[in-house]
Amino acid sequence: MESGFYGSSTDGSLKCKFEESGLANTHDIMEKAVRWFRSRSIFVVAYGTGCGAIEMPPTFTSRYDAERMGVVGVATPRQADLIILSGYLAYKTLRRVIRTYEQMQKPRYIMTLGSCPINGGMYWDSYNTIKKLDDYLPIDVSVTGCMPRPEAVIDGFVLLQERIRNGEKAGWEKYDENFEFYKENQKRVLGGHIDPSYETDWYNLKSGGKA
Amino acid sequence: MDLASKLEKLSLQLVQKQDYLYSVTVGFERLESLLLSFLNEFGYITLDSINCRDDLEDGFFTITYCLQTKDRDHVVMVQTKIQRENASLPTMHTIWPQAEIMEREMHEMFGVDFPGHPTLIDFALEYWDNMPPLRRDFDTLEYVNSMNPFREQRGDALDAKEEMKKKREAKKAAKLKAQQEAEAKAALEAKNNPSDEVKNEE
Amino acid sequence: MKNNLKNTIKIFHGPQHPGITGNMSVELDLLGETIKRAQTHVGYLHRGFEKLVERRTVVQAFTIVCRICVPEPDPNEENFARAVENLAGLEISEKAKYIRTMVLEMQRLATMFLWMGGQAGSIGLGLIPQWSVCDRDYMLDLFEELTGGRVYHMYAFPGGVRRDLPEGFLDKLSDLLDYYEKRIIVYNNTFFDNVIFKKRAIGVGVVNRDEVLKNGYVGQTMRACGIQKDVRKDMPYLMYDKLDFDIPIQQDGDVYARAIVRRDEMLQSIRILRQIIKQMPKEGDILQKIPKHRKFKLPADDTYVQTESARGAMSYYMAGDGSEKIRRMQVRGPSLVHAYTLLEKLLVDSELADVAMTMNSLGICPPEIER
Amino acid sequence: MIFQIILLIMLAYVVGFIYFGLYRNITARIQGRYGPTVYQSFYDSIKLFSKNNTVSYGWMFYLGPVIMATGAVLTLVLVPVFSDSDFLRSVTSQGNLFVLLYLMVLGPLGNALAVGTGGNPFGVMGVVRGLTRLIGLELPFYIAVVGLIIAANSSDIVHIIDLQKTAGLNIINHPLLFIGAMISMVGFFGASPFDIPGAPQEVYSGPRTEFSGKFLALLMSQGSLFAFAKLVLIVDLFLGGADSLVMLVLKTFTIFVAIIFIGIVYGRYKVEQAVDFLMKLPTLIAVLGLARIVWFG
Amino acid sequence: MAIDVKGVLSPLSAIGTLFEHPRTLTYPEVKKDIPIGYRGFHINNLETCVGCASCEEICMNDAIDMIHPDKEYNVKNTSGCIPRIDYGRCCWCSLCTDVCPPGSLKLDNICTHADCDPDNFLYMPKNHKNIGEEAS
Repeated sequence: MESGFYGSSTDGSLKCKFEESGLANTHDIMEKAVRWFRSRSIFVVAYGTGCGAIEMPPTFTSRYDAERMGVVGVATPRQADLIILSGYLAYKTLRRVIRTYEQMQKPRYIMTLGSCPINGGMYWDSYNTIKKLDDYLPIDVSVTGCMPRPEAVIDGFVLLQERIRNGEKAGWEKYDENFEFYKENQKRVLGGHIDPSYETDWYNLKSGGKA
Repeated sequence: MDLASKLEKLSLQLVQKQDYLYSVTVGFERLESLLLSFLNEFGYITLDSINCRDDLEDGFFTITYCLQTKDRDHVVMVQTKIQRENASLPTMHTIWPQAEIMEREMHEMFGVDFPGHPTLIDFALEYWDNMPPLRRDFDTLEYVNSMNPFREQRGDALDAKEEMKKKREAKKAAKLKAQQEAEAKAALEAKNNPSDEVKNEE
Repeated sequence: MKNNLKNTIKIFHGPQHPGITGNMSVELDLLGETIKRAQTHVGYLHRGFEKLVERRTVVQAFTIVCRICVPEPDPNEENFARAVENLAGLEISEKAKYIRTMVLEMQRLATMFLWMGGQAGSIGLGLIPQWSVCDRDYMLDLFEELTGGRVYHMYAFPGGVRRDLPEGFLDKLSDLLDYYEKRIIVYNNTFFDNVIFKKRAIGVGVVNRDEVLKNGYVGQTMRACGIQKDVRKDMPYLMYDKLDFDIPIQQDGDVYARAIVRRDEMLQSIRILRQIIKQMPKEGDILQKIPKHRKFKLPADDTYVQTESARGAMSYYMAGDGSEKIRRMQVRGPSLVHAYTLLEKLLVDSELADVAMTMNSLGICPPEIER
Repeated sequence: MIFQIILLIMLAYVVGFIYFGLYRNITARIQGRYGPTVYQSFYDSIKLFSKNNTVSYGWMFYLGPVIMATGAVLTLVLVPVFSDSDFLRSVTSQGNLFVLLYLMVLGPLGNALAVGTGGNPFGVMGVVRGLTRLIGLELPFYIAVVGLIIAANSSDIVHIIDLQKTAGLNIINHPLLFIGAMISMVGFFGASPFDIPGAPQEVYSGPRTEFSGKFLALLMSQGSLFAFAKLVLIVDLFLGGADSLVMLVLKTFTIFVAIIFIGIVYGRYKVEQAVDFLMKLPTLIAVLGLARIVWFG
Repeated sequence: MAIDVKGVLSPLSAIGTLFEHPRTLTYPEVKKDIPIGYRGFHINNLETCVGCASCEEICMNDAIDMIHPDKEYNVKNTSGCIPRIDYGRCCWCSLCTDVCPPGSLKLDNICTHADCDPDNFLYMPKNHKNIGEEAS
């Protein structure tokens, strides 16, 4: 195949790695190559679930420029590989996030920003936020901070790329394996209303009073 | 101030709280008419906010309407008290459109009813079936503990006060022990070579 | 009204949508691309701040309030600090007042740069967000040095500020202001004069002037309709009565007028900051002696404070009850009315393409609507 | 023959993607950042080909990207790449400008059918926007092409290229036609101010909203193929074609950079504004150019 | 049809920045020096920490636990405990460092930590005296 083309990539790490490991099996090489491409091209849907939304613009624009690592923002979850949950999740948001996550195509990854999704953060006693996100969705990378600096976010990207490249077990595999566990937790906290229901007829309530 | 004399005619007292802040307290039954006269006669055309304070101990809500004139150079708080049980207020959304959303929020957060309000629906919460959360008798920590587990790794945390006491006692015990030991040692030494003692005595 | 909606399709614009300012959603009924009805939904960011504050002492609660509005935390801190000072009867020193004024104006500039990115991004002008967010970052670097925090500063403490100015800080700020003045000319060329922006923005989202005061619209929405009102002038706080600045206005009340008002306000902020740099006292306490954590008690009284944030007047109502905890703190930001009463009205009969632009131009900040 | 076509497609694929990479890089430089590597688009497309795809709306949905790719490949094959060589001569001589103009619309139509079965309102909205915009885009471009056909007295691209060798480049002879065609070319490339169908702030990704994985990769690849074909077409029509790879790259790149620059400094029109603009200014310019040819030769 | 000539031409001035040097901080390679006063991760000088739990008390996030250290660093430590911080709770408000009576607890200017396991965010403050020093 286009080996020269692989070698001419900026860091050339793939070629070196091939030589180092001396893999004879083509299948392994292909798999490794695919993993490498996956790590070099991460489409992000940045869901501003919390304060972290404020550090997304600096990360993706010219000061920190995540695009040079192949991390690009896209608009729809269908095209995305990674969803960034930037901060605490209200119950109402969690419903949408679960739906967004399930719309993404495998392989898919989750990265959380801030201390709130880890153990409640500063909203640990709030009645409307969830405290342990990994009970409801599988987290691949957590970045702590309040808010994490763009540097920390980029550290998260680097860690994620490393994990993809090394073929470590990703969150979506855990989600598939322990689907019952996650669904049970989601049901427990969201009370069965997991998909956002659009039943409430907002307008008739309004026009019923006015028109 | 001009407003003060106008309010005096209605036998209400205007209190200056800060440089640009005045307040007037009114009984619930006169609230609606007073707000209307604030709007139509005194020129307070802007409703800045409506807010509710839960005075649980006394059993009522304190409702504050913050009003501004078109000069926007001071704020007048019109305050009234309503019963906590089955709280109900007249809706102002026909006079001030923005009151609709403020009242919707207050309905959700405090359970205050607004008869005639067209959209008393969810504001921020979704499928909420508990007590309105901003009431003071709603215990948010208890609610959180019933809904969400926290991480378990922190079980090894110690109570510092207990530890301090323990350490102090241990220290005391150690000191006592050391003292006893020293005494015992001294006694032992004294037994072993009494000649020294004799010498010292000399 | 029902017949109008017979052939409409219903879409949710948000909460995960590049064209929405933060995590909220607008439910739209579309006929083709024309919006027939709009309904705002919030609650995706509700944390119950007003409840959390009740559980904390004054000193502890001070750290949480800046999270109320993510793009511009400082007016919240200022409001909280001033409300506590009003209740507890604290008087702060002149230097602390100057520093707080400076922080507020710096924050205003930073927020305006972020807004500019959003506004340009909403018409697909990807160049401006790339530039302006970076320019905002330079201001955040200064904040790092001054307050120790990049986004959340937790700096204005009841009784003053938490840290003194670092050495050479004012010079750095002055240099940055020079740079900003140059940049604003560049933005003028590339963004405010841009033919596409004019074409898209003029005549879109026109706010009816008669409704403004009565419905409680504030900030640039009000000033773009020709009403020259600003909390900094009308109810001056901190050092604003000693500083010389203008309140820029426009008459048209559309998106473009609001953009121009914001641009002029940036220039005014730079002007204010230059005066502060000149007048900043060398000596002085920065923090009043305040009681400790558990002993800081508020009297049973209430107060209402207002600060001009970068998007309009932001008000806090605060009541104490003689204990060390706050009885009630209510936040009334500019976004609440803008996102509901105004946005729902403006979007009707406009087009889907205008939604993002209108939202950005009204300065809607979801976390502040629902707290 | 087949070998030549495959070679051509590979060339277009590589050059198209590198151009797309350069597009991202130049944009990034103007925006004050480094941007991704030039090969980033390859990484993206290979990654997308390796992704799962669980979205299904029936076979018509999958056929959309295929029809688009077919349109792109056919366009590419029918455009003469090198003016002097015999390379692909026999294919290109069978197609003339009319076939090309038809093929350039095939893709969007196929896409419309596919997205329609998807049922995503944003996708449908994006397609409607795209087709509306197409009306505006085609008008000045077609007028310019008709002008060239009248001037060359032939609808054969090869003939038009050959004619330019003796009579001088069309960009100098017919500058008005060139301006009209270029403005609509900006739209064909999906650059601002005509990037309406996939405006993320309005309709997510527009027609691509529901596509993911392999089909998105196919859409991306056909986009780069098509971009290359369109660049070559413009070079053939107005810059006298290219006789070597160097000249080809040089000429197409010049056009490409001009399009990037326009795309980066302007915002996005609304769809009616775009059609309104395209119907007025570029059409007017192209009509003037046409009138000049008709009356003054 | 009036054409806004200035509006058409003046945005083109942006192209001039094509040859300017990018403003990007290429982060993993080039690190921005974060000022000393930045509120980053905690450090604790164990030689002076007295284990008074003031930090635990003031923390509104309930983020600080007092636990026994691996060995005794300070004989004057009244409780024999040192603070450990849960970075799933901390908000870096620096109230704990403000109240620390011996001033042993401080905030470093190191502030990035990403981990794949959400259980790994219990943080023992590094034991060194001054900000910017390497841990001893």
